[in-house]
Amino acid sequence: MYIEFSEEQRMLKESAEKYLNENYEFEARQKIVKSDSNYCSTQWQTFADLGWLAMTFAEEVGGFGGGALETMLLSEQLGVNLVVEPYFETVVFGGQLISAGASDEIKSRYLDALISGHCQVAFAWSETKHHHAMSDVAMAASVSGDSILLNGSKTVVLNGAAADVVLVLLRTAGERGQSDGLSLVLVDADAEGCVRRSYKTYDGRNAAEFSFSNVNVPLANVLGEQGSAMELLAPVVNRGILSLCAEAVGAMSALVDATVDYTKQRKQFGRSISRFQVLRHRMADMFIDLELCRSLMLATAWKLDHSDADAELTLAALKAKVASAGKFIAHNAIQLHGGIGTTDELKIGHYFKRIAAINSQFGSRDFHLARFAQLSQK
Amino acid sequence: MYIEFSEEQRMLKESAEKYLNENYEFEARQKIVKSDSNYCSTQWQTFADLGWLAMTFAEEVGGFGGGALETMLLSEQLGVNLVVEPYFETVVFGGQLISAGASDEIKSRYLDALISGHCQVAFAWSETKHHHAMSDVAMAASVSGDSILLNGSKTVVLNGAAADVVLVLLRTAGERGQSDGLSLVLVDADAEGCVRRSYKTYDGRNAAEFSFSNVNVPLANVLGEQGSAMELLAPVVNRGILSLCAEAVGAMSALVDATVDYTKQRKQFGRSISRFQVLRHRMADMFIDLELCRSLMLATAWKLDHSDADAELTLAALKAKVASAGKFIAHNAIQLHGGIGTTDELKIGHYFKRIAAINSQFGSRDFHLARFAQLSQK
Amino acid sequence: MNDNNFRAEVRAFLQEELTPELKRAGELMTSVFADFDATMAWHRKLYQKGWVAPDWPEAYGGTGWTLNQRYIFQEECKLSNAPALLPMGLQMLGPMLIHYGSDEQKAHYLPRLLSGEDVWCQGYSEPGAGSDLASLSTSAVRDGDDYLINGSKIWTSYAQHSNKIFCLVRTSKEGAPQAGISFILVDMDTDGITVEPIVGLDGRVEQCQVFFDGVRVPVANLVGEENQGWEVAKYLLEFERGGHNFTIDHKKQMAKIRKQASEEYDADGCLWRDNSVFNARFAEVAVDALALEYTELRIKGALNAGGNPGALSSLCKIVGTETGQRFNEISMDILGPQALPFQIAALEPDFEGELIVADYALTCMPEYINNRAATIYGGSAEIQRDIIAKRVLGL
Amino acid sequence: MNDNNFRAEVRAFLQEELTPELKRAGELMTSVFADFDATMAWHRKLYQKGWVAPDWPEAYGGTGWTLNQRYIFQEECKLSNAPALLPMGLQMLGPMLIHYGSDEQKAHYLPRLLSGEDVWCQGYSEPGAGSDLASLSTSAVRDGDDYLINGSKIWTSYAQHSNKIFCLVRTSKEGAPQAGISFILVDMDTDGITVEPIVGLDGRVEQCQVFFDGVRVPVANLVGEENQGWEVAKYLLEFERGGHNFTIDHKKQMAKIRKQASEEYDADGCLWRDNSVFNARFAEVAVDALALEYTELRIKGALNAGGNPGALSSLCKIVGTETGQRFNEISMDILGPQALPFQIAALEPDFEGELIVADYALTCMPEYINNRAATIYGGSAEIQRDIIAKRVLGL
Repeated sequence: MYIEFSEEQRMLKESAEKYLNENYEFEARQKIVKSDSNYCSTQWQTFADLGWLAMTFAEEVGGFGGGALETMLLSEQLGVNLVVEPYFETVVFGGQLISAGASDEIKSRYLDALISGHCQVAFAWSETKHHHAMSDVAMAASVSGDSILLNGSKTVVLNGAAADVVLVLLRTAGERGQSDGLSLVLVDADAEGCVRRSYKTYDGRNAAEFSFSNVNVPLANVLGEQGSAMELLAPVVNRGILSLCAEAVGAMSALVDATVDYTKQRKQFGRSISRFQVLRHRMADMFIDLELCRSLMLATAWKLDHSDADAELTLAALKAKVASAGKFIAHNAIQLHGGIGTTDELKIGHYFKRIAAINSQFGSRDFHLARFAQLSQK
Repeated sequence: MYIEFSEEQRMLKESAEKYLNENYEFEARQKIVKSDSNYCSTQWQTFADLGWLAMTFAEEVGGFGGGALETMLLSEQLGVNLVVEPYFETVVFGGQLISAGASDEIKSRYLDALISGHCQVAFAWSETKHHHAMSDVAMAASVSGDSILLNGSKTVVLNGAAADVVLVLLRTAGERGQSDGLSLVLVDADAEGCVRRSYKTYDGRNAAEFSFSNVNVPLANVLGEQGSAMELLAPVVNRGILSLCAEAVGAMSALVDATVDYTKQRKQFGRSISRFQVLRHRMADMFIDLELCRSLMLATAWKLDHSDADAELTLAALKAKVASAGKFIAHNAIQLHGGIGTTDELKIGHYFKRIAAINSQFGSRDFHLARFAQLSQK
Repeated sequence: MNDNNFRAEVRAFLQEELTPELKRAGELMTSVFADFDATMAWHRKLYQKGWVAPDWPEAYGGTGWTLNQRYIFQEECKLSNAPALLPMGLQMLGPMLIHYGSDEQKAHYLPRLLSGEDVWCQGYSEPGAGSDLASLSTSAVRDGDDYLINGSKIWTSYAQHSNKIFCLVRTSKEGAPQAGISFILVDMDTDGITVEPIVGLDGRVEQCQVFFDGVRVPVANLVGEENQGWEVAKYLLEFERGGHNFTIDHKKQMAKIRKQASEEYDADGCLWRDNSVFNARFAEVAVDALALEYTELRIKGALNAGGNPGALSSLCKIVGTETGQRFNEISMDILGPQALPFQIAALEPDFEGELIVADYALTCMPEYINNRAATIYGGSAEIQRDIIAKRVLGL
Repeated sequence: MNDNNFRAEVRAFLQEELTPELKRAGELMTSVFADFDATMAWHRKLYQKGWVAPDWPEAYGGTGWTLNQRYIFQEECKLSNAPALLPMGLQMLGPMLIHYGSDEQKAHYLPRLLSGEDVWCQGYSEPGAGSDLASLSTSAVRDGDDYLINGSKIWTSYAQHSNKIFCLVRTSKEGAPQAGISFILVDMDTDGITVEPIVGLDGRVEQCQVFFDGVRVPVANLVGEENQGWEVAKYLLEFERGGHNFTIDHKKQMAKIRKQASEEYDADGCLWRDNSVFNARFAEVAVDALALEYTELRIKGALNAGGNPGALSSLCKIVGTETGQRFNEISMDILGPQALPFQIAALEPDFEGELIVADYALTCMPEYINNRAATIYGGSAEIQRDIIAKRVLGL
């Protein structure tokens, strides 16, 4: 198993790198973050025009048939450039769920819009005090005839403020803690009875609290099998975790580069601080952690694309390693920058916050270590 | 709560330091280790003459009434000088068990001899594959009339080769895993049916495997209440753990000192290796870990002597911290010495082995972290 | 008075004077600073009680308490969530003026500092000279009875709220870099001073950059002799280093984590407090916090016996700050995505709106963010390790 | 031949030729060296098969295998517990002679090395000059057609079993320290050589100190030019660094830990494998091992494509050795006091007595002990980090 990129993949990587380096500078990014809008629609439209939004969808639905490797390549570059546009929420997660689970009619209504840059999606599952396991969802909905009635609320719905449609994870059977009985329902964000409270997040993105009061949607809006949402979710979550980790790897590599540069320029006690052996070794350790993450990332992407038996094991290792390496690298990037690294002005701290946000999603380090241990014993 | 030493305690510390520094040099220690004997009986006799063996026994049984603080002071110095004589096994552990649990007759038979340096004790509890919990003892003995019949075997009995008497932990009721039903039986090492296989341990001390085949001992040899050995053991184990940790602290402090000295003398790339910032910070971290252990050690000794409610919590913290700090310091002492640190010739590696041996006894770091967590939640 | 009675007296005072608004300001602290207005309100209450400067000699307005009483007072204030007083005047400038100031300076500045009339900030660091203080370049050039000051200072906490600043300035370029430094007191409303806020990563302003453009300051404002400022600064830095008691902060952090762990559910749908791996992780850090607590006690014992903490205060700074950061990480793990909402308005003590997430989650991310600076300011973790290597180990 | 067929062929050979005694010698390895007699017996078997030097060019006795085949061969040998061959001749001297040796040297030494007739040890380090190789002082002074060598070499593994030694010696004190070094081949039975064993912490002898007292060596034994030894040494050090595949070692360690964890009971009386905290600790290390496995794969990919591992081999050395050490610690935790019995005789492959503890516990402590040296030899972990900082990060 050698990981090699195809010509197309190499081109995708290069074009993403080129476009973002030239058109997504940090100052521009901060303007978006500090504006009232949830993301930059001009950028988003360009992402659509460049084919990025279509890249990982099947050709039947208007995509280019890319897989985990393409997701990884794009996500990594989005991480390098600290892109706040909701590629992860709308394309990697929401889009793939719709693509995998929706009826043809719904696909054509939403997926076409999504791929052309005109539809934003959010995935709403987390509930107060229950932020770590999808099986820990309690919100229930009642099915009658060919419609389904939603009542309840969801918290910290990422991309929730921007979303046109929300994919709500809820119970049509079973009890909190059970994996069975969960259903995924597509709800228009402006449906009657659906109220949202929008806000920004610390990593410069958008989110919302949602409450549903007698929201009535057609039963056809259930994605996948009713009561079997976890089956639909599993592969999407896997690729989603890969995407987040690749984004983190991109952020980490930018942090290592920036720290190396800064310590060469910054002088203290009469010499570049890069001359201090403790800092040199710290950066060597940052580099080591980065490369170990990169190796796991490449292997995971390859294994997911090849449906390798070890794909989930490797993914768990990746998410666990990114959690510790991401913190190590981000903390030390700030430490080596000193005071200036703790300001809003430098991008260092914004990478740190994005890495923290990634770590907070889809399972902590210990969760993935436990998962890794469990899969290793098989 | 300030920890202050009494005049007597200060004198004990100074005399131990003076005697051992002058009479227990590393070369002499290695001669003992490489000889056929299990320990040096001349040294042991001097320890007795200096009153060290009597120090922590009650005055009624011929001791000086010392407590946890005295145990700590002596143990720490034994650690500094890498003393292999079985002070821990015979005095801190065996002697205290006899003192706390034996009949007057047995006390006068064994304790007098012990305090005067003429009786060695071992505690036999560990069984094959079950090396971590005393409640995990399966060996059972049958009581009939006023005698008790032992069958079974015990493994890695420390000081077992030298022992005149063995305190055997066994079941008179209940099943493996239960704390209740355990009894502690004093057995003469040369009792009929008691067979031992002696050997040395990696840390230069002695041990033995014991097998018991229809060994018959009087019921009066049961220490404490029959079936309630754990009650008798608990306070002795606590002080025993303190003693081992103090020995480790002594070893760690010797390692820090030796490493600081060595790196100042050792030249590489044209300068003392102590000029390399990475090594300077490493030694600073070794010092920090040492001092944190010392703080916990002092607090634990004080709390045990004052029956403080937090004594066990602090003890768990101490053992857990000594486990990680001991490894950190010993590993880095070797690393900073380089090749020479891995030889039998330098004492560095022998401290390392003693610390490893201490870590292997009475619960791993994780065991004590769990215990600490449990006690903190109360 | 024995310690228990003293503690009771402190508690009674806190019970009486620490209003819910002030407590809220303390609860909402996400760094070493509390809301400015609440801080000064509490400052004035303590001043009225005569308790605003327990560490000062009694003759200058101190309380005459024993070391233990001062510790108890500090502990009770923190544990009842009193907002922290500003250290720049009370902890840094005050002791320094008492030691080096002229009688006129003492008579003029100390009462105004105690009453809260003057609010001081510290002008030490400069852009490009962080831990390497001696390389500072802000210049003070003699012009008649004045100095003309040009340059800039950075990381001046709460400069936006201060009416005074004490500065290290370069009065000579001769000799070693340390040799030409002087210590001077400056009015913030002097012409030529501008204050530019620095937005932190949490989106709020605690730090500033202060610019000096031909600022005219009377020579009388010099503390100590010209070119002797380095000695003054060193004295002050020692106060800064030794002054902090980390154990109380750690106890507050642990209490918060325990609360979170007893209300939030992990990925197995169990309370975090019943998760054995979580408990092991938390215990790892808590063990270090306990070890530091007894180390601080050893230092207190040494101080009580008239000794000096020496370089053990570097140890405390390292372990204290790094342990605090590890507690932040544990909270982040418990809270998961709940830590993400950015609700800056809710961090003001007078906020009356609805919280997005649980109250104990509100401060989690900004605390995590702001606490990264703890291993940078006041002598970075690297500088502290250098100090231990050099001064304790003699390397 | 495709890789699967190749693997089958290797397995069949191992099945046939790797006797229980040889396997036992492999199982009992507690460092990178196996029992000497078993090692040489296995060496001769591989030599007869033509497989003793897969990494050499075919013209000199190599196998002509692809990189992948060489990896498969290495993996199968290790996983079936074949004793490791001695690297000093096959991995270090051989490639160096092929590159720098004269035709006469190649013709004379290479066949004897392949057959096992010559056993080589490496004379590089000196007392007082460990990682700082360039400061070596063992001197070779020209005397007619000979050099007279005086000085001593340390950490010469298995010198007690070797009949030859290759040395770096100082032939000039002019210029930079590197400039006056030469590379020379020496017969161990030359007059004036004495070998003193160094007892390791595990109580056994792997290392020696070799003393040279007026040792007379023909000038013809020089490899390369006089004073050009540094270049030769550097070439060799790169082979030493890049040559190791850590993943297979880690897999063996993990298999051992899994076995221990499925047979031994923890402090709660449960099998260790059911202890969630243990599983988390083990997984932490195993995750790094897996990350290294894919890093080694990346390097292999680069080599296959004609590239160079570059400083990634420093990364592998650091992570490979440190991860191995962490696995040792995990075994120690599982085994507890069971790791303590010192039964040195049982570590000999021909031991027939009774073991004190379980077979999987026998090697635990000596492995833990000996593996401390892994971050010291072959360029210490500190040197490797220096290399990454300088060569990869350009610091």
